[in-house]
Amino acid sequence: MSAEFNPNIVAFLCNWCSYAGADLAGTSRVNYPSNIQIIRVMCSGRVNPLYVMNALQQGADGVLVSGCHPGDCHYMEGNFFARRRLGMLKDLMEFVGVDPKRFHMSWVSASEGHKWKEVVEKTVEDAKEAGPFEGFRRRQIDW
Amino acid sequence: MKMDLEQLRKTAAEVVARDDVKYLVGWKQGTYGYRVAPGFVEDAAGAAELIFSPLCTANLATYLTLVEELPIPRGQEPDDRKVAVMVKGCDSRAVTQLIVEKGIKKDEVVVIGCPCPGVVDPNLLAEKYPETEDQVEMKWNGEGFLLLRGGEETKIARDEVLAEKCRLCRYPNPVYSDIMLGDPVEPWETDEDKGVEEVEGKDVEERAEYWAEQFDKCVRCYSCRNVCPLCYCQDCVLDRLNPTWVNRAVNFSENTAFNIARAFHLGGRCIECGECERVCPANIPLGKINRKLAREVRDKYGFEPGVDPDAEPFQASFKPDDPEEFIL
Amino acid sequence: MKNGTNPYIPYPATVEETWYETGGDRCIKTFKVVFDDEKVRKEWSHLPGQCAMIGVLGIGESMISISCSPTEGDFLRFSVMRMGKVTQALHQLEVGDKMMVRGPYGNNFPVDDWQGKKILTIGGGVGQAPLRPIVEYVKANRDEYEGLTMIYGARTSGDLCFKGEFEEMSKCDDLACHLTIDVEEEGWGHNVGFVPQMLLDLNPSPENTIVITCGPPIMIRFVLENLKKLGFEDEQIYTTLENRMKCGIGKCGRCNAGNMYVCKDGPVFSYAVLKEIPEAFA
Amino acid sequence: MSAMLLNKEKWPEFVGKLTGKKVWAPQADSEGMRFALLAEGEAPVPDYNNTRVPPKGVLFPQTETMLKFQVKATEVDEPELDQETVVLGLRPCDARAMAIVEKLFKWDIDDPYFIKRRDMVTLVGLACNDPGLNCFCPSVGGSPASTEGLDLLMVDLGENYLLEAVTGKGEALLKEMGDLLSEAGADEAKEKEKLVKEAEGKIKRTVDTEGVPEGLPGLWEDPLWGKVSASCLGCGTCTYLCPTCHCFDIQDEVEGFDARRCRTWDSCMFGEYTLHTSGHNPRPTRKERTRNRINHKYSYYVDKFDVIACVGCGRCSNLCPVNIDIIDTIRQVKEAL
Repeated sequence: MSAEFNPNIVAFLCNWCSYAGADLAGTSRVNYPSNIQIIRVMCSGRVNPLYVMNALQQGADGVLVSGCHPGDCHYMEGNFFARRRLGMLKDLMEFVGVDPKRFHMSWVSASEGHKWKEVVEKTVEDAKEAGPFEGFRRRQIDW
Repeated sequence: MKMDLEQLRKTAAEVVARDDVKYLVGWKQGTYGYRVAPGFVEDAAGAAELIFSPLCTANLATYLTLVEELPIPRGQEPDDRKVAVMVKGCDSRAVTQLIVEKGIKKDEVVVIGCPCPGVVDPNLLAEKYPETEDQVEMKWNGEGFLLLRGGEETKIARDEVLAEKCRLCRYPNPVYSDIMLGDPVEPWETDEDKGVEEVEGKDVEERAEYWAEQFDKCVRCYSCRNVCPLCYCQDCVLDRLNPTWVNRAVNFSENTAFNIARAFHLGGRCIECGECERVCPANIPLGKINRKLAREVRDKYGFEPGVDPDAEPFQASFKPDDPEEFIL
Repeated sequence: MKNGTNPYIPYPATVEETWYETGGDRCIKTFKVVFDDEKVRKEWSHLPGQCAMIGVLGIGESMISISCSPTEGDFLRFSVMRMGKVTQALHQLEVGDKMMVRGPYGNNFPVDDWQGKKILTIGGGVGQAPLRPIVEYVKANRDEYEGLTMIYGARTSGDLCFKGEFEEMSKCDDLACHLTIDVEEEGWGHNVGFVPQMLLDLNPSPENTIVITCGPPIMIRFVLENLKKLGFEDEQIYTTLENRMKCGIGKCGRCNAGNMYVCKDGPVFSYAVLKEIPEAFA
Repeated sequence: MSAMLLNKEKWPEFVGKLTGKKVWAPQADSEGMRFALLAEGEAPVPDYNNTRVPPKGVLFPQTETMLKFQVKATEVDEPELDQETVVLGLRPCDARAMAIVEKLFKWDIDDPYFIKRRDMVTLVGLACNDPGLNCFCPSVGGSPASTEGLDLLMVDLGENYLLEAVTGKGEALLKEMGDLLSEAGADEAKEKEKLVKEAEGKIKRTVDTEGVPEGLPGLWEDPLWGKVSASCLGCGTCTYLCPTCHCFDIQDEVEGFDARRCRTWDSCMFGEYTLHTSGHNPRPTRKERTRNRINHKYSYYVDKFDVIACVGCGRCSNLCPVNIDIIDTIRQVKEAL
């Protein structure tokens, strides 16, 4: 590939920590890759695995879910549920042949602008390594 | 082990004769060949048709939640009588899990447990001993099976036709029952789960290719979902059109999304009865996905569904020290 | 449309006028639309009782009854209740927006056979929409029919459709319009009570009369009972059925009631036919 | 019509001569047989009982694009269907099913997609020498060597295939083959007759449909429907795998700015099939749905098109996970009459 592959990353960020963290990264002028499309959700526990699958189906090369650190959840325990469910989803997707580099989860608090940068960099780098997602993307071959 | 049919039929007749029992779901002889059909018994005559044999693969617990609830006409009382169901070891875990999830209440069912020395895989059996239109009888015979057809007796070795789920079975005896029939069977040494390991042994691309081939065959008849005793949502998210999570189109993309979503919704709930795999008209090895997930849940979270009726549902609970090494 | 062209192709039509008939969560909005293509407009011909598939590209289509009579002009009217995905999208259309229309589908009221007869329509709620074309048709061809009586009821006065049109009707002596609502309201000058009861109170004579009824199933059931009490024959009673539909041309299979496809053999059925179909009132 | 012989060794050549056409043939996949498009140079010998999924998808694909358009546009495009297609080695029951379904798709208003596909397809059937366990085609008006719906019938005579053209299309295909074929004689015709007789003799399960179409409406409230449907799971196996089931759903799908309107197979066994938006369902339970399925095949279709919409392929009996056996169901209906 001559031109560098620029992956599409869809990120589901919790309203209270990670979204604020990403915001802080912006206001503090931290440079991080622009491949990421942020979707704000109220809590990482609200992220339905179907969201992740739909993102991949509709053209994402990687998905990131980020929430508050354990114990910091605005809704007390939403991120604990998220951790359990999405951990299971990760295992499942790996088993059916989705590169584990395409799906990440992170804890980023509202004050961790720099951690956000690292998380994004890691996610983008991994997605680049995995290449364009061709798996079960909604292809238009039979349209 | 000897399953005494007399005892089974007598117990069934007693149960259906009770005032607080609506009907009993058991197994009865199918219309031909190796088929066994679910039998809905309301009286002693029906109870006399019940059987329990190595051909009774179906998990009848699914009928506890399958019945449509219609509005009760004005002036009529709801029928609160219990439903009796006959269960094998694996099926009883489905009942337990349903109780855990409050899908059913303990006092809505009468569970008749049948210790099970393992059932056959009808496909394997038909491959080796072609099916004919004659009805057959099958029995457990020491370590193996005995096939009675048209006056002929055939001895079949256990390993030859035993269903895969039974080779991996760790709960041959019902874990939950109101009435227990016969003596418990001795649990056997379980094999390694070769099916899952084989897929795990592939690298990511090979796995993707393997499942692509499998999911491509899916015709989306939803029999895997409907037969599953634990898929009992009134309004399945995979059926919804507003919003549409999974398109109706049948292609590899939507089939994969459907199958992953189905498997995920059974994460920490699947009790490995193998029904989805048995009913699939496209022979997709769904059991492998379910068992893989069940194994992850067991190994990583120390949770096993359908064993303890007082447990918390897996996906609706958490432990502060759940593994999180995958989190950045 | 005609054979030879693809019947599944919808044609764009522009919304010329639109207004709300009723309010609330399940509000009813009426659209007056005109086909963009001159040729389609010319070829289109429908009769009272027929339906059309209308929708929005990318969302889907729904079978909606055409609520205007061909005598009214070169346009179509649809009254749509906001219920599901498609009707929600339709409700977002405003004047100038495009709606996709194909049809007309189904059979029609046998208006020619009814010449020289008295027409009685009994409607409830949004069930008045398929009855409106027959009312308008009879109004436009007054000489050919003996007269028209309309009974129309809804839960509240706010749930009545086509309110503006009834005033004018009651002024003519061969047209009668009887309105009713379920519960008493302040300033309501008409009847209060259920439609079937009102039918009994009016006590119309069955002689030389055709009855067309449409509304909620429970209303239809009691209206039919009461019509029998009044001495109406099965052949004099007509109603329209509805079912889930996808294709509109008798292929997709889902709209069958017994051996009848509602989209092809219906939606208009006489009670004489209907009572032979066990599934009709399911 | 002319009858020709094809030596089995020349089968690959026969298939090879069909270049330029899409060729569907039964192929083995990881579990059993299914109809699939042949890749160039492949010529598997059709040696099978029957496929799990019927070849109805050749004319009526499980998912078919009806219209293509852009989101927010008003112009629609139709997909192009113009490639000649050959289906090799389908069973007479499945071909007969296509002829039966064609009646509906040609009824009153033509269904353009089905008709176009039908016009461009040549159906080359393979008579059954060894019917399966649940085959009961003679009971519903078929036969192991029925030519209804077929353009060309092949009969496996051991070393050779006997090819009998049924329609002009079949004749044309035979002509294309030129000297690959040799003229068949009276011996072969006799041999064929013998094989068909034998095959019919091998069919063990039968149903008696006499009086069933007329009698079914009278059994509307019969307790047999409750009994038959009690164990039904409400899945779509019986209908999706039925060669005559033709119900479909139409949905719009959007991908970015591209969108399509597509139709997919649907099943009357799903609750959602008849569900009104209001939440009312005219067929609320599995009992009504099962009753509708049997009535549609054995009564409504007979009323409309004068033929039973069941060809006796036995797939629904074979693959129903809970042993709802159509042969047994019709037997029960017959008893209740």
